[in-house]
Amino acid sequence: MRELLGAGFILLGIPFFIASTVGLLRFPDVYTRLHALTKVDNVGLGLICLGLAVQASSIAVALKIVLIWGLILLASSTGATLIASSALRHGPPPLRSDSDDSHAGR
Amino acid sequence: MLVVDLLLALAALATAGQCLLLPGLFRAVANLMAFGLVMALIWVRLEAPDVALAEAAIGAGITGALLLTALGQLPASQRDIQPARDGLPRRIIPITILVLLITGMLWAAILGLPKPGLVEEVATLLPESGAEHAVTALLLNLRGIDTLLEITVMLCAVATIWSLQQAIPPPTLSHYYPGLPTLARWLHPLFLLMFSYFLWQGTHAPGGAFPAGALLGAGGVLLLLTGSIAWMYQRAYNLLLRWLLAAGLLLFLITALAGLLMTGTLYGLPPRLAGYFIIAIEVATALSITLMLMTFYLFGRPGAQQ
Amino acid sequence: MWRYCSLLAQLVMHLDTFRVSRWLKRWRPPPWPALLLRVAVYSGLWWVITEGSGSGWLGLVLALLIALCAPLNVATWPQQLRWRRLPLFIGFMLKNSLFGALIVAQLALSRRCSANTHTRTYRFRLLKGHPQQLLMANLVNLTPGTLTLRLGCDTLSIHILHYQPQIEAQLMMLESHIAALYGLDHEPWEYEY
Amino acid sequence: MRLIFADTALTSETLFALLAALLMALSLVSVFTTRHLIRRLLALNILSSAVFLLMVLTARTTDGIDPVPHALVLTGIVVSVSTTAVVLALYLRRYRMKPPC
Repeated sequence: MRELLGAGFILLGIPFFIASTVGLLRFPDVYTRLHALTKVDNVGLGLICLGLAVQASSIAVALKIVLIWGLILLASSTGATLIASSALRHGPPPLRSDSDDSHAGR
Repeated sequence: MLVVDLLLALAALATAGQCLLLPGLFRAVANLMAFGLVMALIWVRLEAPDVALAEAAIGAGITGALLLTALGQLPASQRDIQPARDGLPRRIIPITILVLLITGMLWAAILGLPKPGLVEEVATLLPESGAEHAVTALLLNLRGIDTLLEITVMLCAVATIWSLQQAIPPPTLSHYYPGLPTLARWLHPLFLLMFSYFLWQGTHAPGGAFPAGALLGAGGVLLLLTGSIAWMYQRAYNLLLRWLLAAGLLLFLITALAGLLMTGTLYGLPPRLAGYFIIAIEVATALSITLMLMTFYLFGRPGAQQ
Repeated sequence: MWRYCSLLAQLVMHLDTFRVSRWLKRWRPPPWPALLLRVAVYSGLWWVITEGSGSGWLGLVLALLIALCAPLNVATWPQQLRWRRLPLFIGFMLKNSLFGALIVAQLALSRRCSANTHTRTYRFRLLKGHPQQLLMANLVNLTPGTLTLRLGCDTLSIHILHYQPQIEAQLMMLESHIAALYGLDHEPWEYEY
Repeated sequence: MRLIFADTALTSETLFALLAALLMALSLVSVFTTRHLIRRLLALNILSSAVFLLMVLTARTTDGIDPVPHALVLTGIVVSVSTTAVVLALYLRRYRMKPPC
C-alpha cells in the first residue's frame, strides 16, 4: 500500500519537472525562466520527496528526506533572487509589454 | 542499468564538450559545474561513495564558485572572450582525427591494463589500523604519508596565494540583499552538524575528513562570500589563522614523533593507541582543509593595513 | 621557579595575541529558554541526519556545543516566532506554491506561451526587521506569478509573470500572514500608500 | 590491436573506459589548442577527472573493490582544487598588474 502511494506521488511529480524544463526552453528571458525553475521544480521535487518519504523505512529517514526538500527550497528561492538581481545589474532589463511602472527594477 | 550508464556517459561527454568547445567563459564554468555533478553520479554508479561525496562538494561546488568569484573580479571585456579566437578552431578535421586517434590508443591501453588489486592485503591489515572503514584507514594510517603530503601541498598552495597580492574583498552582496548574512549564519549550525556527522561516520562507513572538510568549507565559503565573517580579513586574527591552517600538518608531525618515541620507528604507533590518534588527526585535518578551502577565496594575503 | 612563572606569563601574553580574550569578551551565555530550545532543535536535527542510528549522547553534546558557540556568531535566532501559528502558515504556503506551480506549468505548456510580464515595487507595510523581510522575499518566489528582483530598504521590487490586478492583494495577504507568524499584527501601525 | 578489442563486450566498465579515453583526448587537445588561460584551466580540470575515472575503474577487481585507488583519488581531488586556486590567484595578479591581458 505504502509502495503504491509512494509510486503514485513520484509519478505525479514527474510532469512538473517536464513542464519546468519546457518552460526553461521556451520562455523568453532570464526572469521568466527563473519563474519556471523556482516554482515548478520545487513542487515536482516536493512530490518526489513525499513519495520517497512515504516509502521510507523509518520516521527519521522520512524526516531527513523532508529536510532535504526544505533546504533545496531555501537554496533555490534565494538563488533565484540573487540571479535575478545580478542579471538586473549586469544584464538586460526584463521584457515588458507596456511600461506603467518603468523604473521599478532599476 | 546499462541504459543509466549510457545516459550518464553521454551527459558527461556533452557537458565536457560544451565546456571546452563553446564560446563564453561563464557558460564554460556553468558546464564544468554540471560536469562535476554528473561525475558525482558516475562515482556512485562505480561504487565509490567517498569519492562521490568529495566530488559533489569540491568538484561541483567549491571549484565552480571559485571560478565564478574569480571571473567576477574581471571586467566585462575579459569575461566574454571572442568566439573566433577561442571557440571551435578552424582546423577541425585534423583535430578530430587527433582526438579519435588518442581515444583509440588510450582505450586500447586502458582495456589492456592489468588489475593488481590490494583487496586482501588491506582486509588483513584493517583490524590493526584503528578505523573500520577501509578508505579512512588507508588515508590516515596505512598510507598516511599520502595524506600528509597532500595537506602539505594545500598549505604550499595557501602560501603561494598569500605571497602574490593583498586579499581581494568579497563582493558586497549584503548591499542589495540585506538579509543574506543573517541567512548564512542561521544555516551554519546545520553545516556544523553535517560536519560532525561525516566525521563520526567516517570511522565505519563512507565519510571522513575529506568530505567533512569539503562540506564545512562550503558552508564557510557561504559565510565568506556573504561577508559574514570579518575576522579572516583582519590583521589582529592573522596569527590565529596561520596556526589553525597549520594544525593538520602539525598534528601529523606530532604523531610521527610520538611513534618515533614510543616504538622507535616513524609513525610506529602501538595498535591500541592508533584509534585515538586517528580521531585527533581526522578532526585537525578536516578543520585545516576547511580553512584552506576558505582562504583560497581570498586570492591573496589577508590582514593588510587599511 | 620564578623563571617558569615568567615564561608562563609570556605564553599567556602570546596566547592573547590570538585575540582569544576579545573572542571571549563577546561571548554571553544565551538565556535559558533559548538555550534549551536550540539544544532540542539541534539534537533533533542530529537524530534526523543520522537516521536514528547515531549515538544520542554525542548528539546532545554536539548540540550543546553548537548552541553555546552560536552567540559568537551573532544571535540571529528568530526569538519572537509564534510557534503555534507555524502549521497553519506552512499549509498556506504549500497551497500557494502548488497553485503557483500549476499556473507556470500551464503557461509553459500552452500553445502561444505569451506572458504579460511586469515589474512593480512593493512597499513593506508591516515587516520592519531584515530577517522578516528576507523571509518575505524568499516566499514571494513561491507565490503564484511573482519573483523577487531586489530587496531594497523597506521595498521589494518584484517581477510579475502574468499581470493580474489581484496580485497586489495576494502580496498583502502574504505579508499579513508573515506578520502574524512573527506576532506583529497587534502592534499599531500606520496605513500608508 | 585486434586481439585486445576482440573479446570486448559492451559492459558499463568498457563504456566508462571509453568515456575516460574520450575525455582525456578532448581535454588534452583543448589544453594545447586554446589560448585563454582560464580555458586551459578548465581543460586541466576535466583531464584530472578523466584520470580519476580511470583510477576508480582499475579499483574494480574480481575479488571486490580495491580501496587504495579510492584514497588516492580523494587526495587527488583536493590537490586539483588547490591547483585551480593557485592558477586563479596568479591570473588575477597578472590582470591587476597589467590591465589589458
